Order: sequence, then C-alpha cells, then structure tokens
Amino acid sequence: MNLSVQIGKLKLQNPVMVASGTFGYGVEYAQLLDLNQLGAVVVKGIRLDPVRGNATPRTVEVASGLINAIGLQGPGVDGFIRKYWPFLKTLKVPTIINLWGTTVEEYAEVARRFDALGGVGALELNVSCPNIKKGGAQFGTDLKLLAQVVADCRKVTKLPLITKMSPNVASIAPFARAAEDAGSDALSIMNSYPAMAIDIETRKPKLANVTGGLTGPCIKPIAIKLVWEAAKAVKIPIIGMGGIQNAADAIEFMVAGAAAVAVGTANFYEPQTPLQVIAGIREFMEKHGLKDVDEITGSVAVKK
Amino acid sequence: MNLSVQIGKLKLQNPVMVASGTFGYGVEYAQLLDLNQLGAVVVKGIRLDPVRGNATPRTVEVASGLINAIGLQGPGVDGFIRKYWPFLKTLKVPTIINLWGTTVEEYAEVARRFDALGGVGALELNVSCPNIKKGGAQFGTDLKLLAQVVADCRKVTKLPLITKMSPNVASIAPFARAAEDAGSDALSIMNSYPAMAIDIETRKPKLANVTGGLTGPCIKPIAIKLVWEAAKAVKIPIIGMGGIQNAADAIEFMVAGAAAVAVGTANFYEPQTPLQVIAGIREFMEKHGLKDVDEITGSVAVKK
Amino acid sequence: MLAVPMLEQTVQIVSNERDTDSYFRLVLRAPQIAALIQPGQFAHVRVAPLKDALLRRPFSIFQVSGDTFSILYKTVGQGTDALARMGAGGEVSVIAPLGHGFTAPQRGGETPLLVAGGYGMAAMYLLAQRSPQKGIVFVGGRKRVDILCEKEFKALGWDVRVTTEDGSHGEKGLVTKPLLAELRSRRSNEAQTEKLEIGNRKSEISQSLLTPAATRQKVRIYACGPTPMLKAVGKIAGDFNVPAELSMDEHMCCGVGVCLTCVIPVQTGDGWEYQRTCTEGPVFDARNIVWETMK
Amino acid sequence: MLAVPMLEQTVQIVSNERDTDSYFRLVLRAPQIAALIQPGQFAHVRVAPLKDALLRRPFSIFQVSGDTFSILYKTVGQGTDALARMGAGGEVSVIAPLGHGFTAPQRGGETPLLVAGGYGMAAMYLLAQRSPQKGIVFVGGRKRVDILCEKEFKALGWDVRVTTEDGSHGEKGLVTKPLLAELRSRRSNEAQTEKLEIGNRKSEISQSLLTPAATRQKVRIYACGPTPMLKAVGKIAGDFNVPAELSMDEHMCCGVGVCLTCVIPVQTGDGWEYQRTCTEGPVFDARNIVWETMK
Ligand SMILES: Cc1cc2nc3c(=O)[nH]c(=O)nc-3n(C[C@H](O)[C@H](O)[C@H](O)COP(=O)(O)OP(=O)(O)OC[C@H]3O[C@@H](n4cnc5c(N)ncnc54)[C@H](O)[C@@H]3O)c2cc1C
Ligand SMILES: Cc1cc2nc3c(=O)[nH]c(=O)nc-3n(C[C@H](O)[C@H](O)[C@H](O)COP(=O)(O)OP(=O)(O)OC[C@H]3O[C@@H](n4cnc5c(N)ncnc54)[C@H](O)[C@@H]3O)c2cc1C
Ligand SMILES: Cc1cc2nc3c(=O)[nH]c(=O)nc-3n(C[C@H](O)[C@H](O)[C@H](O)COP(=O)(O)O)c2cc1C
Ligand SMILES: Cc1cc2nc3c(=O)[nH]c(=O)nc-3n(C[C@H](O)[C@H](O)[C@H](O)COP(=O)(O)O)c2cc1C
Ligand code: FES
Ligand code: FES
Repeated sequence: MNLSVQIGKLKLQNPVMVASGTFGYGVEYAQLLDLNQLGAVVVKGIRLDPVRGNATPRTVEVASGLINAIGLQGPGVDGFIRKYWPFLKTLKVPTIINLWGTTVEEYAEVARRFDALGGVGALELNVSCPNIKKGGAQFGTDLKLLAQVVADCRKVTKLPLITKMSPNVASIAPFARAAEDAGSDALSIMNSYPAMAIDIETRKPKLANVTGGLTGPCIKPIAIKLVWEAAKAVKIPIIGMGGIQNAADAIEFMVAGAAAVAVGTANFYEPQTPLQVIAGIREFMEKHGLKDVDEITGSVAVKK
Repeated sequence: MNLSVQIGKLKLQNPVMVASGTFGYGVEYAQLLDLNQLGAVVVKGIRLDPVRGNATPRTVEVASGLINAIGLQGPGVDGFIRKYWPFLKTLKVPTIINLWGTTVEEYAEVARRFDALGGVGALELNVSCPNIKKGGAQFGTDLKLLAQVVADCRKVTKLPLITKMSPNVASIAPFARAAEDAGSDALSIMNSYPAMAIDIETRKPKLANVTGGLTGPCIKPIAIKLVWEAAKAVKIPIIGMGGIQNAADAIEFMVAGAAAVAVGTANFYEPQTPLQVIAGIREFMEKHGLKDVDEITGSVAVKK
Repeated sequence: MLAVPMLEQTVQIVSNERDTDSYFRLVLRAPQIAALIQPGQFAHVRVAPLKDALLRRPFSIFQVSGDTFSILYKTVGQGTDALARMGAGGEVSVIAPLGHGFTAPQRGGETPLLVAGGYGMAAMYLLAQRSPQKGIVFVGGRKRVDILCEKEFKALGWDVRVTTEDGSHGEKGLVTKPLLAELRSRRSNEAQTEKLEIGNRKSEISQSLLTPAATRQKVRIYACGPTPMLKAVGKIAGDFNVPAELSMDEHMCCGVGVCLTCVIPVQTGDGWEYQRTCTEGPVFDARNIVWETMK
Repeated sequence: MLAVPMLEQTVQIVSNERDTDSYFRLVLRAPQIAALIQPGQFAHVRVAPLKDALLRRPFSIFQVSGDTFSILYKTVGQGTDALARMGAGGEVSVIAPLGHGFTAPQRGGETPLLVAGGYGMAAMYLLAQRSPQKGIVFVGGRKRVDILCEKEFKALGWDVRVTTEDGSHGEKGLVTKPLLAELRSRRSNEAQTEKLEIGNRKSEISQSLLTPAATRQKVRIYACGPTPMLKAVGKIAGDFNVPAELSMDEHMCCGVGVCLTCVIPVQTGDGWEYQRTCTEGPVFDARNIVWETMK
C-alpha cells in the first residue's frame, strides 16, 4: 500500500501535513505525538524580521469554528533559524516553511534565505493571510501581484514552491492558473475566510483586529468546492485544508481533487488528529482495496 | 419602545423577517406560528414561468449548517398568484416577493407583474442564487449586470426594491454601491455561499446539482463581516441574514449595521425562531434602555 | 392548504428501549398530538444532544396509546445514535403529525396487503390496528433482527409472512417473493372462479368479478421500506393492476413543505412535477410516481 | 523548549459536585498526570457534550490527591455548563499539566502572601499545601458564595483574610484592602525595627533590613484572579517593592503554545514582546507585565 505523495520534487511519506499557524514550529507538539509519522511539518508564517502580531483578543470561538487574527506573530528568519531550526532539522520528515512579506522583494528575499539554509523541504508562499494590513491576502487576491510573487520566488530557489490560496476571490480558477503559470509546484487551498464577530453587550468586535479569518469544520464545504474547482483548472498537486477533523474529511478533500491534506484548527482541540487521519486513510484504502493513495485523488464521480 | 423599521417606503412593525426559500409561501407555517407577528413574510424565489427545480438530493446537512441546491422550484408568477396570493393578501404584515429571471428583461417583467398585482410590500431581487445555471448569482457577481437588473426593475415599479447580494465576490462594497446607485432601496446580505460535499464511499457529490449554497450558523461570521462592510459603503438600509438562530445573533447583525434581519435555515429546525428573535430584541432593548430599535443599528464600537 | 393539523411541542420521553439489535422504541407523552394522528403520518423530531447537526429527523408514527405515541427507529447515524442515548424523563421537540398518510381500509372493501422492509413496519402498525378488515403483512429484512413487530401484527390477528435475505427467519428471499406468490394465487383463483361462472348462469356478484376493475378492488397494497423495495412493489402492483400506496422515504429538511428538499417526480396531466414527500406524501399512489426520473 | 512534561489523556470523572452556588469540583483519575503537577499549572479540558463549540477549556489544577487531580470551576458559559452536567464515570480528555507555575516558597524564605479572587483560589491551594512556610491568604469575592476553600486553607494552618464587595462575609471591600493594610503594617514594623536598630548598634541581620531589597525578600505575593485585580496587586507590589507572581487569565485556544492566542505584553531588554500565557505563563513576574499595552 503506497501512501507517499509527491509535491513537486518533494516526496512525502504520506499525504497528511499540518496547516501553517496551527502547529507552531513542531516542537510544541513533540511530546504529544510522534512528528516523524507526519507527511510534513508546516511552520507558522515567517517574514524577514520579527513580528509582534496583533493586539488581543486574537481568536474567538464560533459555531463549528474559530476566527483568528493573530497577525503573523513570529521571530523573523534569523530568530526562527536560531530558535527552531536546530530542532526541526533533526526530524525525519520534511519541514515546509510558510513565508510572507510586505513586498514582492521581501517574499523573494525570505525564499532566498531559506533556500540558502539547506535542508528545507518546501516553501509555502502565504499570499492569503487576511489579518495583516500589508502583505498576505493583498497578494493572493490580485492576479498580477500573485503571479509576480510566485515568479520572483521561483527565480531564487529550486525548492518546491507551494502557493497558499485565498478563498476570498470571486472565482479561484484564474488564481490557481496564475500561480501554476508563474512556476508554483503546488497549491494549498484554503486559507481562512474573512469574518467577524461582535459582542452585543459591549458592542465591541470580539477581535482586537476587528475582523479575522474563519477556520474549522464550518468552512469545509467551501474549501471542498474550491479544491474541486482548482483541481479542474490546474495540473499541479493541491494540498486541501479547511476543517479537517478526521480521515473522512481528509478523504473528502482528496476525492475532490487534493493530492495531500493539512490538518489545522483541529490540532488545537485534538492534537492526535493528524495521526488519526493517517490511520483512517490506511483503513479506507484497505476497505476499498486501493494500492496507491493517489487513486483517491480526484476520484469524485461528476459527469463532465 | 419602537421596534418598527423602514425599508424604503415600506414600514415594518419590527425588524424580523424570514428569509426567502426558508418559509415557503407563509401558509405552510401558519399553523405553527402567528404570521402577523412577523416584520414581513418573504416568499420563495419566483420567476415568470413555473420551475421544476433540480434533481434530488437537494440538501445536505453539514457542520452547523446546510448546503442546498433546490434550483428555485416554483409555480411561476401566475401559479403563485392563483395558489398563494389569496392567503398572503389576508395577512396584516407585508409580503415581500423574492423574484428572479434568466435575463434582465425577465427580472423587469416579473417586477412589473407584481407591481401590477397591488398589495405587495416590496420586491427582493434575487441576483445571488448559486444553484441555477442561468440567472441568479450570474447577475449578482457582475457589476454591470447587477446595475442593469436593478435599474430596469426600478423603471417599472415604485415598490421598494431590495437587492439580495451574493457573498461570492472579492469585495462587497462596490456591489453594494452599484445596487444603491441603480436605485435599490435596501440590500439583503447575504445569500448562501457556494459549497460542496462528497460522499466518500460512493465518491458522488452529496447534491445532485454537485454544488450548492451553504447556510446556517456556520456562515454567520462571514455574513456579519459583509454586513459591516456594506454598511460602511452605502446609506440604504441593510437586511442582515446568515445563520440567525436567536435574538443575540440578530442583534449582532444589527450592531454590525443591519436595519432589519431575516431568519432562514433556523426555521427548518425551529420554526418559532422568528418570534423568539422578536421577543429577545425587545428584552435587549429593555435591558439596555433603548427606545428605538434603530439605536442598535450600526452601533458597533470600531475606531475609525 | 391547511389540510393537516400539526403541532410543535416539547414532549417527555416515557421510555426509550431497545427492541432488537439496532432498533429502539421511543414512547412520548403528547396527548394533543396523539389525538390527531392518522396511519402513515410522521413526526419530525429534534434530537437536542446532537452536536453540530441542526436538522430534525423524520420518523413514522408507530403506535398511539392513550396520551402517548411512539416511534420505532433504527440507529443508522448521528441523530438516531444520539436519540438512542436519551432516557425516560428526557425531552424532545416534535412537530407532528405530519404528511398525508394511507387511505383507511373500509369494512367490506379491499383486503389490505401490507408490505414492509425494515423499519417500514413502523409505518404500518396503526393502519393494521385501525383497519376494520384483517389482511396480510409481508415483512422482509436482511436478517432475523430486521424483522420487527411480528408479534404485534399477529396479535392483531393478521396473517404475517416473513422473509429474510439470509434465510435466518421465515422464507429466504425478498419480501416481494411471497407478495408475488399471493397475487398470482389470487389471480388464478379469480380466473378459476371466472371460468366456472362463465360456464354457468351468472349472478350479479360474479358479473362484477369478470371485469378487471373487480380484480383491482379485491386487494390494496400498502408499502413502506427502502426505495428499491417500493419501486419493485410499485411495479408488481402495476403488473397486477392492483392499487398500491407507497410511503416514500426521502431525505427531509423542514418536514412541513417549505424547503422543497424532499420532492419526488409525480405524474400530472401532461407531464410530471416534483411533489413534496413531507406534504403531498409521504404516501403516494404508486401509479403516479415517475420512477425513471428518480435515481 | 520541552520544559514542561505534559500528557494528553482521556480520563475518568471520579466526582463532579457542586461546591457553592455556581462553583463545582471535578475530580479526575489521572495517575500519570497527577504525578507531574506543579503548583500554578493548568489542565486543558475537552468537554465532549459541547455542541458546536470545539475548543478545550483551561482550568487551574486545584488539588492533587493520590492518583487523582481536581479542578474547581465556576459555571459561566456553555463549556462550564456542559461540564457541570457530566457525572461520575463520565470521561473527559485533558492535556495536562500545562504552563509554568509559581516559584515554590522555600523554607526560611519569603513569607508567601496569596491573593485570590473568585476561582483564583483554585490556583493557590497546591502552592499553600506544598509550601514549607505558612503564610496569609487574602481572598476576595463579590459575595459570600464567591469565597471558596476558606476551610481548606485554614485546615492547612494558613491565616485566611476574607473580603466581599457586598460585605456579606469577612471585611467589606476589595481583596487589595487587607493586602495593602498588611504590607503597610509590615513596612511600618520594619521602619520601626530600622529606627530602633539605627538607634542601637547594628547587627548583621538588622543591616540587611535596612536595604529595600531586604523589605522585598520578606514577603512574596502570589496572585490569581480577574485581570483588574491582578493589575492592582501588581501595582501594589511595585509600590512596596515586593516580588509578585501573577497567574494570568487569558483566553486560550491550543493551550500548548502553537496558536499565539493567549499572549500578553512582557517587558524584554529594550522593549516588549508578546509572550504566551499558556507556555511562558500562566504565572508571570508582575514587574515584567506591560499593563499599559493590555486592555
Ligand atoms: C417519512 C419518513 C419516515 C421515516 N420513518 C422512520 C422510522 O419509522 N424509523 C426509522 O428508523 N427511520 C425512519 N425514517 C428514516 C430516518 O429519518 C433516518 O434514519 C434518520 O433521519 C437518520 O438520521 P441520523 O442522524 O441517524 O443519520 P445520518 O445519516 O447521520 O443523517 C444525516 C442526514 O440525513 C438524513 N437521513 C439519513 N437517512 C435518512 C433516511 N433514510 N430518510 C430520511 N432522511 C435520512 C437525516 O435526517 C439527516 O438530515 C423515516 C424517514 C422518512 C422520510
Ligand atoms: C490559565 C487559566 C486558568 C483558569 N482556571 C480556572 C479555574 O480554576 N476555575 C474556573 O472556573 N475557571 C478558570 N479559568 C477560566 C475558564 O477557562 C473559563 O471560565 C472557561 O473557559 C469558560 O468556558 P465556557 O465555555 O463556560 O464559557 P464561554 O464564555 O461560553 O466560552 C467561550 C470561549 O471563551 C473562553 N473563555 C471564556 N471565559 C474565559 C476566561 N475567563 N479565561 C479563559 N478563557 C475564557 C472559553 O475557553 C471559550 O473558548 C482559567 C482560565 C485560564 C486561562
Ligand atoms: C490561529 C491560526 C493561525 C494561522 N496562521 C497561518 C499562517 O501563519 N500562515 C498561513 O498560511 N496560514 C495560517 N493559518 C491558516 C491555516 O493554515 C489553514 O489554512 C486554515 O486554518 C484552514 O484550515 P483549518 O480549517 O483546518 O484550520 C492559520 C490558521 C489559524 C486558525
Ligand atoms: C433551502 C433554501 C432555499 C433558499 N431559497 C432562496 C430563494 O429562493 N431566494 C433567495 O433569495 N434566497 C434563498 N435562500 C437563501 C436564504 O434566503 C438566505 O439568504 C440564506 O439561507 C442565509 O440565511 P440563513 O443562514 O439564516 O439560512 C435559500 C436558502 C435555503 C437554505
Ligand atoms: S422537507 Fe422541506 S419541503 Fe419537504
Ligand atoms: S493558547 Fe495557543 S499559544 Fe497559548
């Protein structure tokens, strides 16, 4: 039974990753689960310099989900390399660096730095964070900027490039194609959806940042549709995410067209989820007599 | 204590309506609740001719929500007038007609017919149904078509025109302004969000129509944000909807900027919801010493 | 249009006990609702402990006794599982009775032939109990544990014919097998009678037996179960020109006719239209269902 | 970085009983976790019956006894309400122990002054129990029912000073009132001692008493409660130049340091940075918290 999948030139032992920003830098969960069982560890978004992030409150629980506006707090490239890389490089599974910038140049510079570091599995370009004023979704919702970010990063590295897509577009297909055409090796779909919650007693937004990004099971039906549409538009592999809580959810993403998946918000309440998903995919393959996990990918029965 | 609100020249005794497509033609719920307590009854989308609708399955339950692809089944203008209008016109509260067409001309013609009928409270232009191939969201996601539909309907009727907005746009503000500029008296925000679910055992989409529209509590944080953004962009009143289950939800929409609200999916599982919402708004006003319900509207405390 | 009187009430669980295997019987105290119930109607039940699932679940009304009514349900998913964990004294919200049920059998009218698969039996009990005429119940299931209420129907004095797919109880095969046999034997008996009577002088009664209409009037099929079973029963009824009322099991959302989820294609004058299982149904005349258009 | 050993386990509820009013005590059998717990740490609890709310809820670890540990919680919302409805024999998933707790009081070291508001008392019990030195517990609440564990702390031989805002129990006022009084009286005693000793020949011990550092070393404040209380305690500690450890109550999501929800502004060399209450905290040195930047 083959569970391994290919993301550009990166081979993963299984298709189950963790979603950026929901797994810290791996080390935090190392006591609770064996990281070497994962397909890959994807770290929290990193830009060149340290980032303080938004004021609090930064998250609020909503029906079957969560809204967050962390604001990409992080140690910057150097801080990351000093504090977290020594641990991550000891892992047997690849580390994928989620990176961002406030300018196209910064994206490329961060990409260059991680290319130079050596040992990184892939780069995920976060052009879709809804919680920062400059950078993030600004790049992922503009076809030209998106293409430029991807192309400029492409120039500075041979590492597999994954573009993390914003769901906040009228149609995802042209954006998916723009990323593919600019040299992206894969797409991550989706980032959080812009959202808001208000405390009716105080009349204040429940997040200091006013708005945030919606994640968790509540967005799964939206994410499945986006994966399905993007899969029809591009040839590169898609990493599906958005509300995955169990193997059935992950398989649904794969049937819709994802070659791999990432577990996000579920880590917060059930850290074993990624391992449960891997076990469940195995069971599903046994039950259905599948030899290769890629037989699931895109197997949705829709009349063309 | 004044609960009445104004939608164009239409005065509602309170701000709580029911959402189109979730309340049939009113008569179906007449035994379970006193329709005359509502702000208004909004009927299922009607076009000129009878519509058979999509094949089944037409709805699927998802986490804190529902995906539907009914396909606007309906009796057409004449069928509606024959079967349902005799009952509706006996109500003391206004009936709002949700209408659609496959061409701009059809929208205008249906509007003209209902204008001619006499006794209708307002017209809601459904330019946002995601479940039909021609018509619906096609008009609500194209600035020019949207403006044209609204303007052409405006020409044929003095009835209040409410434009039912699609959430499936990169930014709602320009669409809200386009509807306002073309003569819309109010906006309904939001219609369902495009979504999909797949049965992993059969690999078939769970809806015969493949995709559908997501509604229910899961979309509330998205809807709140859209109402907040649209309220900043336009001066006309907004009818907020998306996942309202109780008075707190309704008030949250109003605080975000809605002048009125509509209860949708919740009717399916708790038909008393609209009445509970009205009672709860009253209680909230008492508790907070509010004299007029419009003191709630747009009261969100966000630093500009 | 306000045809069916219905109520929404939060009612108390009198008992909720396992029947066989994965089947449970839930008894609810609901005097006002109980008084309104007609055979073949259903209740739309909100299972409060459900986590992120919002919708009500529809269940046929099984029995009515004094101020209570009951449902007989199989645990198949999250709603029925959660329901099975509820206990006496707990509360559920129900909207009931809903839908158009079966035509009541008339004294001296057609002999009722009931056909049920699995929990389809639940929809049949009231019909049998309130029927002035006793008839035959054909009950089928995959295995022994899927055969419900055999005793209850026997206690009513009905002829119960059991089939199981694995042969673990009653005849081996599908429920349509003994139904077909019964219809065949009735036809040949009638043909026999006809021949005899044609040979002799004809009485007025025998006269009526000669027409196909007469054959049709002798039995009426009532069926509830999985859609493939209903389709097979519908076809058999057509072949034998026997009237059949089928209680359809379609996914529902509102249960009261507003959402248009539960539709099936039904023949109208010049074509077909989608009609609502929760409102025009759940019981439909088999002849009007456009099977080709259903999946 | 792997500083705190933690476990994720599904554990059994030994008991879950009402304490006073809206406070409950939940005892969990969790031998491996119990063995690891340090005063001031917390458990992150998944309340399974919650409907559409997904996140775990953080609670200070109250007591440890044999193979069990317990939490003392107030019902304030859907999670704690659902928890209160669970019974002995039920199961919850916990991740524990989490966070960096209090500095353990040392024999002959500073006298521990505990300051607690409402369920803040829960975070204090283990500290008091394991302290080699007895100290004073200042406990405040809105009304009588908010005063928790008074007996338990008295049983440990601690001096318990109660305040309620409505005066229904103990002194009327905020918990900071007797704290201030205590610190003032200690200062004037010291000043007294100082004066006396300055007037006489100075011993080595009295020498150290002359320095502000000495004043600081004599007591150490440990506080847990609502943020405004902690802020007030922090200010008082600053004014009196007394070390204070504050257990902060911030909304949490992951509880283990990955999501960056629970941050507070903490002074660093040249400025401040957001640190995680769940990981660097919940206990912070009062001097390092940048209150101006918090809301
Ligand atoms: C008119 C009618 C009468 C019924 N009578 C009975 C009865 O007497 N006893 C009994 O055990 N069952 C009966 N059913 C089926 C019963 O409604 C389903 O088994 C039940 O809804 C399953 O819910 P679940 O949450 O356990 O399953 P899930 O699969 O978790 O449900 C998911 C969704 O699908 C719907 N659903 C799943 N299966 C069915 C089904 N077969 N029919 C309709 N909706 C379904 C649920 O209502 C829910 O919305 C009846 C259905 C209808 C339409
Ligand atoms: C380190 C720490 C220790 C705590 N110890 C205790 C204790 O010993 N006893 C006790 O009764 N409470 C304690 N709390 C507070 C407790 O976590 C909340 O009361 C609880 O999460 C409320 O959950 P709910 O679902 O009932 O409330 P809801 O208001 O429905 O919760 C909604 C969301 O807000 C969060 N939330 C609400 N109030 C708080 C709060 N005060 N602090 C953190 N998150 C909150 C919830 O976790 C949830 O995510 C502690 C909090 C922290 C951070
Ligand atoms: C608290 C939080 C922080 C996140 N941070 C990042 C981030 O730094 N970079 C990024 O690309 N996505 C980030 N995301 C988005 C997730 O990676 C993922 O795309 C999204 O949460 C959807 O998956 P889920 O529903 O399973 O959580 C974050 C999400 C959450 C909830
Ligand atoms: C089954 C169903 C049918 C609907 N039909 C219509 C319709 O005919 N016209 C329309 O404008 N909106 C229609 N809607 C959208 C609702 O009016 C409403 O905008 C949406 O459901 C969001 O509100 P909710 O989350 O409270 O349901 C329909 C929604 C559902 C669930
Ligand atoms: S279930 Fe809504 S119309 Fe039948
Ligand atoms: S709660 Fe997630 S970092 Fe503290």
